[in-house]
Amino acid sequence: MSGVVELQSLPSRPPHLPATLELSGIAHSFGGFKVLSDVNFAVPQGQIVGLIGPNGSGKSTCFNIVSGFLSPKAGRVLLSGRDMAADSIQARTRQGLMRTFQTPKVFERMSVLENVMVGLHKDGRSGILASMLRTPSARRELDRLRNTAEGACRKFGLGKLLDAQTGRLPAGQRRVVELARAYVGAPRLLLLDEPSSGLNTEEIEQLRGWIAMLNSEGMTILLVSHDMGLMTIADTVHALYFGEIIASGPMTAIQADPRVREAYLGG
Amino acid sequence: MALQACRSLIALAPTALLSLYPLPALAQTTASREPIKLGAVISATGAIAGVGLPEREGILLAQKTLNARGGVNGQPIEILIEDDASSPDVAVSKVNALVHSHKVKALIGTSGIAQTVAVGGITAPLKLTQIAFSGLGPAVERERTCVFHITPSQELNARALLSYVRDMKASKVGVLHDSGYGQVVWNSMKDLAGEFGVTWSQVEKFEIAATDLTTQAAKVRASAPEAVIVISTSPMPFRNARQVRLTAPIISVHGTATYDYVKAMGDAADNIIHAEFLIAEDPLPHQREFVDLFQKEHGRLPKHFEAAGWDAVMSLAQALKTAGPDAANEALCSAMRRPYQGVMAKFDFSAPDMGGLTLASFNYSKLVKGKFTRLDYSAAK
Amino acid sequence: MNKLRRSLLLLLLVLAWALAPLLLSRHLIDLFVFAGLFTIGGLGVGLLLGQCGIVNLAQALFYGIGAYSSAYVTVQLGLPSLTGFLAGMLASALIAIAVGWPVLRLTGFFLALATLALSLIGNVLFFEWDWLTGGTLGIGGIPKLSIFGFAFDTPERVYYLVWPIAILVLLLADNLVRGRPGLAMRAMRDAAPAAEVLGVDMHRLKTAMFVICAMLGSLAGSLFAHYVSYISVQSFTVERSIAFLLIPVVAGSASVWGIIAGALFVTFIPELLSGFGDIHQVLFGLALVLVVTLLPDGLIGGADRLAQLLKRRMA
Amino acid sequence: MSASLVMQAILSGITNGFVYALIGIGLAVIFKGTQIINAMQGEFAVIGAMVTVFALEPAGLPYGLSILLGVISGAAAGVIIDRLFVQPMMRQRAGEESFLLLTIGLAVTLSAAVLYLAGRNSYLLPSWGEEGVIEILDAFLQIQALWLIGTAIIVVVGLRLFYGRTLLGLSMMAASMDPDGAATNGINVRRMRSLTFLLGGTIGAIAGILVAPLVAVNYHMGIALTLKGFAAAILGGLSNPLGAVLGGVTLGLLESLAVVGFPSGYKDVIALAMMIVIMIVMPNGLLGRVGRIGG
Repeated sequence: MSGVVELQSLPSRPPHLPATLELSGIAHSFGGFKVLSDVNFAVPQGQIVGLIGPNGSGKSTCFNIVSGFLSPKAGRVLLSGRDMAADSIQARTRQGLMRTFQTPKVFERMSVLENVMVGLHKDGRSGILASMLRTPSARRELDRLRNTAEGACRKFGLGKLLDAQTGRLPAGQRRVVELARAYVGAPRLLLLDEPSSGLNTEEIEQLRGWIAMLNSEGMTILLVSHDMGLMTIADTVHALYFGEIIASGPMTAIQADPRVREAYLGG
Repeated sequence: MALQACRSLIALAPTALLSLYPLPALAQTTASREPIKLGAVISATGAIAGVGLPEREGILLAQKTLNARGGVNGQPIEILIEDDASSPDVAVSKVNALVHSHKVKALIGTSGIAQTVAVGGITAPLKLTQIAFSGLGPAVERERTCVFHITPSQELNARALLSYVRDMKASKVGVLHDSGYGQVVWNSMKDLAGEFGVTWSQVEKFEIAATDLTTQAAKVRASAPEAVIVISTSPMPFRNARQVRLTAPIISVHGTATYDYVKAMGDAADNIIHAEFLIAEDPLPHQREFVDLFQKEHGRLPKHFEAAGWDAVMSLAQALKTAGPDAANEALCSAMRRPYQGVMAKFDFSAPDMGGLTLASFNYSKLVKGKFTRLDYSAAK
Repeated sequence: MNKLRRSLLLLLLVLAWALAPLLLSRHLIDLFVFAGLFTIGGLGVGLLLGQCGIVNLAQALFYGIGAYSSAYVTVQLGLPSLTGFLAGMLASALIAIAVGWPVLRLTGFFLALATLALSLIGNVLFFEWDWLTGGTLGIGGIPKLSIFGFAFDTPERVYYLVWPIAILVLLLADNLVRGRPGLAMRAMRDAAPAAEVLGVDMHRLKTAMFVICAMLGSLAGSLFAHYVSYISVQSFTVERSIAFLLIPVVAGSASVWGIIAGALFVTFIPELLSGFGDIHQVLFGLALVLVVTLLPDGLIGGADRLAQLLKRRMA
Repeated sequence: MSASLVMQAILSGITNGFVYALIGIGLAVIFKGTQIINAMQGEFAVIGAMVTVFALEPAGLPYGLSILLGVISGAAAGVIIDRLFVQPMMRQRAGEESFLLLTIGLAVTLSAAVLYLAGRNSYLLPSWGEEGVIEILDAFLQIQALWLIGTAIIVVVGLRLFYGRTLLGLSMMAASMDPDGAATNGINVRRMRSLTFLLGGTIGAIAGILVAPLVAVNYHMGIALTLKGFAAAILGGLSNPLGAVLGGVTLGLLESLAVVGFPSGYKDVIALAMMIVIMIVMPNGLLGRVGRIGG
């Protein structure tokens, strides 16, 4: 894992504290069908927390509620102690929240470098007029964004693909692009949605390393996956089954839990 | 950037090359002598193609007939006909090409008021003779003394209708008009009520493309008019008026007096009265030759738009005979300025409205089973 | 070496452009002027389509607002022509904000049809408000554009005015597309949820671009009014909106400089096809359908592919 | 304002409403089956009506056969367009806007083709039953309008049964909603799409043939029909053919009642502005909820 060393040598990043996340009493339903009922859990500062469960158990809904794509029918989501109910998706981003998607949502008709540059959008200022006129400050800012993004790309082993069109990359590499794009914005809480789906074992191994790195760089991480192997990276794991948390604890304990075994095997 | 610009150029190269070829000449020449080139711009497609297409037929028949009879002092004429797709900007572009690239001696057209006003901006400064199919339009046209008009001005149209209404002793008049041509005529008509001793019982406007106006027609009917004036470029108001049993006589302007409109009106066409020009079923003596020629050529009867195309060419030919084929623009233009007995009517191109039509120029017809029958009525006292 | 060749090519292009009016017939210059106008108006539609993924079928509305503003201000009020340009662009921008803010909440087909409806509404209002627009009769006698006493009264002069303006707005647009907002736009076009997560304020950005598009349309409309010196409703129909949309479609919507190719296509091709007589509209329609089906990246994309193919052949 | 005037407005509103509805139903069917908004739905109507007109008059066929030919030509046009243009673009995974541009391009082309072949005249077809009008409260309804309304209702009921009760209908829905899933279940997705276009073309042609005795058809009426039909479908909720009827009648009534009270030049402005507002405020249309549950 040569990436570790490089990652730590990334040029001057503003120091920041990892965030905490707390879900209390979250409930949601679609057209009368209950998807989540009274879900409570917390992601402590600087930790990696996993969320597992079979298909349809409510993982994605939970994720969409935290990231602001859905608003819950009941309950509160607190980011570092602050209620986010009224915040838009972008407002959550400004507060340091970032997510990835189950099927990576890369900007297909843009280059890899440009994809990662968009990750820095929120740190930029230059508006439409300044960009049209290419004012010195807009130019400087763009150069800065490009350099930072290029650095991030190299950390994730994308150095040779900077100008490649992202839509033409294989699934595994798209996921890396998405990860680099999330990383470059230096979030305080990172939500990873099924990051290992579509990856081969070698790529999953690499992914594990990166998740560990991101965590060590000061990101609190909430990880959703049904990949038990990947989940061993989490400090704590919550098992979701039909909208309820049926078990919590370290992955080894969860795997041994009879209710979880039943949920997965006895289905 | 440079690269992209180059790429654009590569993509365009075929277009650019092709565009350097001159426009194809649309008319064939029959005589051996160098023909006199004339230009024509009509609306063969688009909203007013119903007017432009018959005009084109009249122009072509006139060209053929004229050249067969020896042309202008033995010299044939060649008319380059272009379509402006009923759009003023296309008309401007086509006229620019005809005038500046093809050096035409005179211009025939355009079909619509807007197009005529637009291209007048090109022909007027050059004093190029233009014979427009539209009537005299906005104030600016009064100064364009080389733009002659084959059809009546909107005010004259309005007077022709109101004369009939007055003489049939109707005083309460309902109006149905569209927002395009109808609005233009209505603007000239609305202030004439007092002069003709009528009152407007209900005036209803509708969009040009409207497909149903039964409610508007019902509104007019509810005002109990003694006569209804319909001004439109669509057959729908006539049909809808009949559908809601609007029984008052319907009087309409010459624009809808064509067989195509009558066909589209279906059985609603019966009894509609038009203040128009050429009743080919029963032509006036000076119209007979044209009607016979047209019928021989196309196997059907012409209306006044075909006649207008013919008259435009023939009046121009007469002026060319007088002024000579190489006359300067101004000379040809002044040769035009005199009375001319056309098929459609008797014109006086020296009149202040550059057309010289009067109330006496109108013939009144009533539709009976899809045929126009002459009414024994004249608006001129 | 390559750079030298490129600069040389560019120089040649500029030279060809500068000399063209001396060699071409008046009619062709006239068409080139229209192509320039369509480049300016089409660029707005192209930025929305290519960078933001928005189908805008309302450009004729803003083209009309610009034209009528210029006509009204110069003919009725007798004010200098620059006032007309500014009034048109200001009115267009305000209307674009007022209409765009709610309408741009829609996406895809629905947004496209909403803009089509706007174009139709605009056309009806142009008809109805004949005190302002002259209705079917239109407004004539619009003075030729004159700047510091220099009158742009021949097609050649307007040619030398319109194209520099077109190149200028293309340059500005090119800068914009390469800048930070450009990245955000394309991100929003490719994967809206991801762009939102990354902090792109999509609704604001879309509205801003809609305003820019409207102002470009208005600018083109004002230039048009002064050039033809006569305008009427027939020039601002839905067909004109469709023609504006076709410019980036034909060119390959994501290409900024390709707009020139698109504008030349919609100006010259119908002119060439009209030689085929009444069937020319069918041919034009078919040409468009074929471009959409066979060349998803437009003429520019097609030319690129051809160039690559040739390169491979040669190698 | 008299009672008979209001009655007339209501009768015309309903008649027009069902015209919009029939176009809207076709749009909804194609949207349901392919997720494409077909900007040339009105063109199907023009094709159907024009073929019937020409089969009837120059060709001299009996009316019934002419109608059949008209309907078949609409259906054929649907399939041809699917095979020739839609399928290749589906294979390229073209986006929404590409399909919109395609159908707009096709609308332009077909309208020009009709102009070239049939000329610029407007054509009327004879009424289906006896000519004439029914008088209600001194207001009038054409008998042909009853045929139109009746047929629209039959089409809606038929579609509901087709999508809800038949295997083919269910397969068509499945192919559209989840193409990959449907394909794994042995449904020929491409065939279903062709069938959807066939159905859309058929309904469009029927609409045109029914309208032609009321409104003279011409080459350029397609786009206007499409737009009103779209407004109807949007109003009712695109996912439900019944919605198009409700939307169409609402739109028709609103337009004609607006004429009673307002200057009638603003009729289209009112209708179109309402369409935009409904799209923004009620994205699922008046029947949105029902549509979602009822499928």
